[in-house]
Amino acid sequence: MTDATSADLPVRPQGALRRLMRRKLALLGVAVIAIVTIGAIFAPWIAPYQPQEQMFDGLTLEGSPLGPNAKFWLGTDLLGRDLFSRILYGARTSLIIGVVANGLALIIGTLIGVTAGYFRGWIGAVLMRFTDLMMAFPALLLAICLAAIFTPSLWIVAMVIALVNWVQTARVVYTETSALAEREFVAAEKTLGAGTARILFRHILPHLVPMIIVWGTLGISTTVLLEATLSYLGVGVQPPTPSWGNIIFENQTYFQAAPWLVFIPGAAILLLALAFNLVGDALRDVLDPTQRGRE
Amino acid sequence: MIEVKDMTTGAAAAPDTAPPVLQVQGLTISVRAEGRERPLVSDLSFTLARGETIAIAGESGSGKSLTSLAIMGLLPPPALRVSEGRILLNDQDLTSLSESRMRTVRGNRIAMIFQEPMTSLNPVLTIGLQLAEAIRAHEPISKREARARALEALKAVRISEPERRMGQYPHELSGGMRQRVMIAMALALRPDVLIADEPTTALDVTVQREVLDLLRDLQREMGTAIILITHDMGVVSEMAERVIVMKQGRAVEQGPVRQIFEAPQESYTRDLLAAVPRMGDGSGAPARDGDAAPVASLRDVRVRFDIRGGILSQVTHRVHAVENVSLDIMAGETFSLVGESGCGKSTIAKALVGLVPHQGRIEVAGHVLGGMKSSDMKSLRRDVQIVFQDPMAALDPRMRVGELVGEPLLIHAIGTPEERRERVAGLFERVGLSRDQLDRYPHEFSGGQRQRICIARALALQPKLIVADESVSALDVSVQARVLDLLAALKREFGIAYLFISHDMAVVENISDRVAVMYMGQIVEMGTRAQIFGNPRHPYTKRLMAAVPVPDPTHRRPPVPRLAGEVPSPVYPVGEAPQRLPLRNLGDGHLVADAPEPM
Amino acid sequence: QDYQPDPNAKPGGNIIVTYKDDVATLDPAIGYDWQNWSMIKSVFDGLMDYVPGTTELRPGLAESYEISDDGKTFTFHLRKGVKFHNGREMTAEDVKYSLDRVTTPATQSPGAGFFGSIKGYDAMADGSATSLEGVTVVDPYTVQIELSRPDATFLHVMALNFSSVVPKEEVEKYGTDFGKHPVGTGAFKLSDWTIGQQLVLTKNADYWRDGVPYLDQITFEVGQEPIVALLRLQKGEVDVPGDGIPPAKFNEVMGNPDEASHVVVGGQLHTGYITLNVEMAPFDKVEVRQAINMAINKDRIVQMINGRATPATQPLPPSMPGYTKDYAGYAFDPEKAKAMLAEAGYPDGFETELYVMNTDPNPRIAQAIQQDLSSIGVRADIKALAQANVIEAGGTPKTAPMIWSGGMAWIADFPDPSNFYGPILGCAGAVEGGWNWSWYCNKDLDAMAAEADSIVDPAKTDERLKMWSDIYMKVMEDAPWVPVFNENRYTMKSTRMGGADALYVDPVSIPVNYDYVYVTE
Amino acid sequence: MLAYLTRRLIQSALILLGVSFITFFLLYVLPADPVRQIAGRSATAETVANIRHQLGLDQPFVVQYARYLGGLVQGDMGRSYLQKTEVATLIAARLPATLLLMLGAIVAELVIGLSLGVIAAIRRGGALDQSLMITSFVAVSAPQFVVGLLLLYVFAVKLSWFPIGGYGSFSHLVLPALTLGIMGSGWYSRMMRSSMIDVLRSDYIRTARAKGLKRMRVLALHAMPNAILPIIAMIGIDIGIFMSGIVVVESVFGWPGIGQLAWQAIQRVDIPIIMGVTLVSACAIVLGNLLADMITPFIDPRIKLR
Ligand SMILES: Nc1ncnc2c1ncn2[C@@H]1O[C@H](COP(=O)(O)OP(=O)(O)OP(=O)(O)O)[C@@H](O)[C@H]1O
Ligand SMILES: Nc1ncnc2c1ncn2[C@@H]1O[C@H](COP(=O)(O)OP(=O)(O)OP(=O)(O)O)[C@@H](O)[C@H]1O
Ligand SMILES: [Mg+2]
Ligand SMILES: [Mg+2]
Repeated sequence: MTDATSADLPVRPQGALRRLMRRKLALLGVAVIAIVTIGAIFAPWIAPYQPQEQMFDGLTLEGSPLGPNAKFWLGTDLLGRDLFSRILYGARTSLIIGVVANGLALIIGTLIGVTAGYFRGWIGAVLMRFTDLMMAFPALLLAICLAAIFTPSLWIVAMVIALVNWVQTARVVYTETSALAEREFVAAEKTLGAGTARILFRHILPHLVPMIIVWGTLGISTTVLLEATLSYLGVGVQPPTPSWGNIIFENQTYFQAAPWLVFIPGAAILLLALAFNLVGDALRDVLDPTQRGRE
Repeated sequence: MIEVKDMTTGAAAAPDTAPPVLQVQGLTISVRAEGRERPLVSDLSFTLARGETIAIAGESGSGKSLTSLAIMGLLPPPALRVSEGRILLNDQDLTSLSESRMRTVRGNRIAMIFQEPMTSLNPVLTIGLQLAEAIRAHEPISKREARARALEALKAVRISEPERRMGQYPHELSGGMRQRVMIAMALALRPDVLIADEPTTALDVTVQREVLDLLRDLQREMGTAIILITHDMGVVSEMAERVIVMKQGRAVEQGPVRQIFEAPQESYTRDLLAAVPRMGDGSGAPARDGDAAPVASLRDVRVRFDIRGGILSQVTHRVHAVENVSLDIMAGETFSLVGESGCGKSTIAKALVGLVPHQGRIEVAGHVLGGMKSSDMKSLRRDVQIVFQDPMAALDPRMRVGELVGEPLLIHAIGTPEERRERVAGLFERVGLSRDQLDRYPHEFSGGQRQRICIARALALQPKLIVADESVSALDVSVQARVLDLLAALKREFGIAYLFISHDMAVVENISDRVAVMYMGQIVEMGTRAQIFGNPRHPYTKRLMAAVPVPDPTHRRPPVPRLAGEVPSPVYPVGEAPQRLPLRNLGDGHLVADAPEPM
Repeated sequence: QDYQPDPNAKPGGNIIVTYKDDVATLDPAIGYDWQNWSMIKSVFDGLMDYVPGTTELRPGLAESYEISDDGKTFTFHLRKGVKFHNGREMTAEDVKYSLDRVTTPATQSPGAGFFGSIKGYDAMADGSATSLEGVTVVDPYTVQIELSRPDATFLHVMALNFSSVVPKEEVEKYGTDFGKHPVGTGAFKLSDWTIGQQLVLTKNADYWRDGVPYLDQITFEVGQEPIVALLRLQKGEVDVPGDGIPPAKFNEVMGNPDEASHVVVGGQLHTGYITLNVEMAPFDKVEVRQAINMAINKDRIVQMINGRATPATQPLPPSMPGYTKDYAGYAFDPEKAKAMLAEAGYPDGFETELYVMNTDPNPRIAQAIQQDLSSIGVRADIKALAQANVIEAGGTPKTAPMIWSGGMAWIADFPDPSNFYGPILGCAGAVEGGWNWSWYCNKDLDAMAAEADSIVDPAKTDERLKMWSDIYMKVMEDAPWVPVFNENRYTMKSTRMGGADALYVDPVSIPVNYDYVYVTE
Repeated sequence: MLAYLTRRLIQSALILLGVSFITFFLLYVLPADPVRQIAGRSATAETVANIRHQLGLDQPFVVQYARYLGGLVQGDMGRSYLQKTEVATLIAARLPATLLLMLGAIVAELVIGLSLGVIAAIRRGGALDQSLMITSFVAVSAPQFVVGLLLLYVFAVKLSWFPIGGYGSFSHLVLPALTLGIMGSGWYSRMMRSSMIDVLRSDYIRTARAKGLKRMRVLALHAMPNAILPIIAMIGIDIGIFMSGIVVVESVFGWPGIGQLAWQAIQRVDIPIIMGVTLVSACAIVLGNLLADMITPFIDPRIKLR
């Protein structure tokens, strides 16, 4: 889109930012995201142990993992590795999957959905049928085959997840857009001579923001878990590289014997998703003028 | 709390003897924004007696709609709230009523007709259902009875084909029809108090006439008290016993209608009255000479909408919204289109800007519509602008109005950002809005303010032709006068031509060069202002003229016979089409169709 | 020699057995999964059989047999009056038909290769014959099988499910669907099979062995998650969880004396091992392979799987005849391993890949191996894939440098040392698509193996076993494998299940020998 | 409508064709050989070649695919390599259970998700709204295996309200449907909340309230249909998302659906079964989407099917 709009007219971005900052919950969300990111980046300095180090005293003699204790703050896993260190390192993977891959999927899905919903006609039909095709195609099978063809790596997984996950967003955005396209203000914009791009980006997209925020934040959890499934099938990050999802998957049958192995990484995923949601919610309210005066 | 409605009061009692049904005392409505409270309505007090009609007139944006919402208990929380004062309905304070008890009041004892007809009906429910449920919400009757009552109500507002409308959805109705549905809904329950917020704004004069008569009938029959919010001083003088004139959230003057009209105390009231357009006989400023080139020419334009039915949803009927319309709009001319609601005025407007597919030939500013290159289309857009009938729907609710008005400049890459800003601010001032409102969002404006925003947006590009669909109908007369002056000035300065769609015959008479009268999708009479207003020939035109309310409380209208029988409809089964009405030239371009049937 | 039935056993009762995976087929020529293996054993019989709970052969449908002096001709005398479930008497023709059927390529039997020593097998395999030349019906109750070479394991082959006798008319009636409508001579017959839900076997009242089976009915419920099966067992809804005690619950069960008393522990003819691809550098150097053998901390791995196995020293499991008892294997010694690597030219180690099947606990074991390797400088990337993909990688030349065998490991088809050699360590398996994933091919050992298997004289059994022991010792010298552990079997049963413990850890009938167990209430 | 339907059905057939082609191709290039699984460990190279020939797997890809399609047109989905049974039989035996489970899950997630979403929208900003938000994120973040086992442990083992897995009656369905639906309910409640908030602000809701309608009626009749519009599309999507969930849920609850079948087939490259399950699930997804598209105009008369 062009330059103008923000510089052009008396918008008050700093006002929006200020309003955003005034929300305590949003600040909390920002804080959590910041902590996770810092934890991920500085994991080598923060983590008490190497994430793949299987410690002799990390298991009982019968081979059971240890619960949280003074030496291993969050306990150990089935191989006697320090869970806290693994969670810290796992944040790297999970951030890339939950934020980058999920964000990419969101962008692709939104673009395709908006295009199809706005133009309808044959472009819409072709795009939506392509979406249907992608949706009908079993994602896991695609993943297995990609695993066999490529050397599995984090970025491949991120791509696979983006490729698999845009579909749902596209469908939902499509429906919403086709309803928006019928609204009179869109007709009004057309008569002003607004180009298609302008109508799509300036007038339709902002209305999709609440929905995109919902999808984006909920998508964090689902993609992180999807990554675990893929790792399990051999497409994901390979052991012993930790990710929050695969920590859960490796240990889920043990959730009664060693609950910390499932619930701690689960809580981490939840917290991250919630944090993004808090920020997203605040952002939406700030972006949504019909909310003014409701703070 | 249920009180038996007092059914005994017969005809409208004299205001001073009847007991007050509604009392508003020191009402203050505040908005909370950025942590500060700002009053929008301050210290408003009035009393409404049983059977009385009180008119609230005044500046657009002066708080009339907010007052009515406050009475209904429907102020959008939490931003807006009643910060002070009481609203007493038969001694019961509505402001302190719980939501569930308020519910039994709403619709039943106080009903309201909202200002925006386009968005006030639920788009996914049929008209019939929306009507019937209102009745069933308060009366323990069967669904069938409720439907029957609903149908009756629809007939009462004289909507065409009421049975079919029951099964239709709001988007299938014209703006006027929707407003009639809203009125039917409010009247169906025969409430104690009816708040009508610009009830006839979207209606053509003939229907307006009937609706006003209807309101009066109801009032006479039921003793309903009416709060009529309107800027049409004609309507005020015909309907109201007392008037409240509001400005900037305060009542500036209050009193019996005659007193206000004859001896206004406040200067604002005087200005208001002075600005009222009055209908004459078509004389006045001379019509323009007719040698200019046409900016738009329509030849045999037809627009039809399919109606699907049957199991396979095949097309069974078509709405012949526009039939064989031919007309030319010359450069620098104001061409008005009048006619009753649903006759196809808006459809022509939309066809002209390429929003609905049409048959026939439309040429605008040298471009033939249909199959154009996108660059041509863009230059066409620069030349033609439309101001939609419903301003709320036409404004993107998520953009600031400053951006909205500046957008056409941006799209057509006109000026630097600073220049654009300046121009937008200038436009705002010209339509009577202030600079500091640039940063607000559409929902923060009153109906009339929004309409001005739309007008400002259309003016931004200084196009060759502006299609104005009921664009001044929601404006109070003083602003209306200013906007009309503005339109006229622009016409003089830049030679802009207007296609002016309105039902306000007085306005039409004041500004038009030429006028076309439409009926059921066809033009029945067309000519210069002098020809149409001075010498109306078609019976339908004559009836339109007679229905115009006169802003003079002393004026006594000659009794007009009520229409009987079916209201004609433009819907035909597939294969059939309405009879084409050929236009006869009476000389000097005064074209008239033969009346096909006695009117 | 034969088995003494439990004097306390009483007939009657229904039991419920659960499995996670569906039962693919009950066709004895095809079924090769461990959950249908024992079912087929109960529905069908072969000429030979094992004494319940042991690895000792005993006659089955053959009442007796004779072996010619050159060890190449076997004459089986069939029992008279043995009836198929459809009521017809089983004869020598059926035996021949069954052997022809299993070796015909059209049947696509995964067990056809076991019959390679029968004369005429090659002609069957390439499709030029429709009947095995070496199998002749002498009279309705006598069948003679001629081999093309002496085969000491042949009687074991005759005890395999693949050798089960099937009635021709039923096979022809159902065609490829015979596996869903099995008819045999066994102790149980199929009475109901709801695909994906359950499979019910009922007692064959006409069974030719007197007194057995005891149970009236066995219901196999499939699609049951092992953890859930255990919960149901604890609630008394299930009698035998076919998949055993899930790892996640193992310590909990064993730590509770009450529950542990329902667990029967036994050995298993199983070895878990790492294959080192001798065709791929640096595993083409024997020093490197030996160093790897010394680097793996087997005790730690055993600890990690809750001690459900014993560290292994050699390919053969301890309960297999021919196991070399006094062989200590490569001791865990990372220092020495490092030194050896340096000697072999890899002072800084090297990078490699470790393939593993993706079901728990295999990726975990792979990670333990990975860590052990990293301590001697070998950086192994783990590739955790679906079973089929690992098998494919193993059988493709120069693809998988290391494979952890777990989940696909060798469980002996029959209790004979030869069974651990041919396809997985011999030259025959070191081909594209083969199962010798270390691609180890030692012609001398192949010759020795052939020689050992031609010793058919029962009197020379010890000599033969010694030869096999030597073969595996030589293998260990070349170290194409790292034998890691031998898994033990932990079978759990409900309180009402009766019968000797041996029946619950029967080496050939997993998880339970259905013909001999009974319920006590 | 009929024309639309025919057109969409033709499109759907093309989609299925596309899915079948891609799947077949991927399985063709997949580095795993089904013949080796069939032939067993003791097979000679000869036997392997023989079986490969019998199954036609030595033919070029195009021929194999054409043969498969040819069979498919005649309703023949081939035979399982390992089970040697007709794929159609195997799928037919298991499909009803899966469909029932999905239906149950859709009902569960709609009921839970929509009602929670509406409540959150009404109580917007309040404590209830916040806790519902957390709840829905928990629902979305919870691994199904753990959820299933927890439900089973609490409601079946401890409380004995429901059977411990199995198939047959309504009480068997409750827990698995809930497990499968819980994740979706998280999504639905967030979506519903978001669109409900938009709708509740609209003029027509104000009108409805001005009529004095009961709160329930305003919500259920006026707000819900409008709010649900963007959500309908999700119902079609769900079927696709369920496909991976059923593998886990069916195994936890011993539910005899196609999830188990598919999982075993993938592990062992039983191509005819993988193809069959893929096509059947693709069919379900395509039909689900078609259905969602067809429902929309019934709820929103402004949308026309063209
Ligand atoms: N939600 C809101 N937030 C802030 N300001 C508002 C809001 N709604 C209305 N206003 C302001 O309150 C004032 C009164 O609005 P109201 O709608 O009552 O005007 P009105 O008298 O009905 O005008 P009109 O005749 O144009 O409809 C206007 O100045 C408008 O800008
Ligand atoms: N999209 C549509 N589908 C079907 N019928 C339509 C549609 N739009 C308009 N109509 C019908 O076409 C006719 C003309 O409508 P139009 O909106 O042009 O009326 P109008 O003259 O502008 O009336 P008003 O003064 O009430 O706005 C009406 O009968 C209306 O019901
Ligand atoms: Mg107003
Ligand atoms: Mg109109």
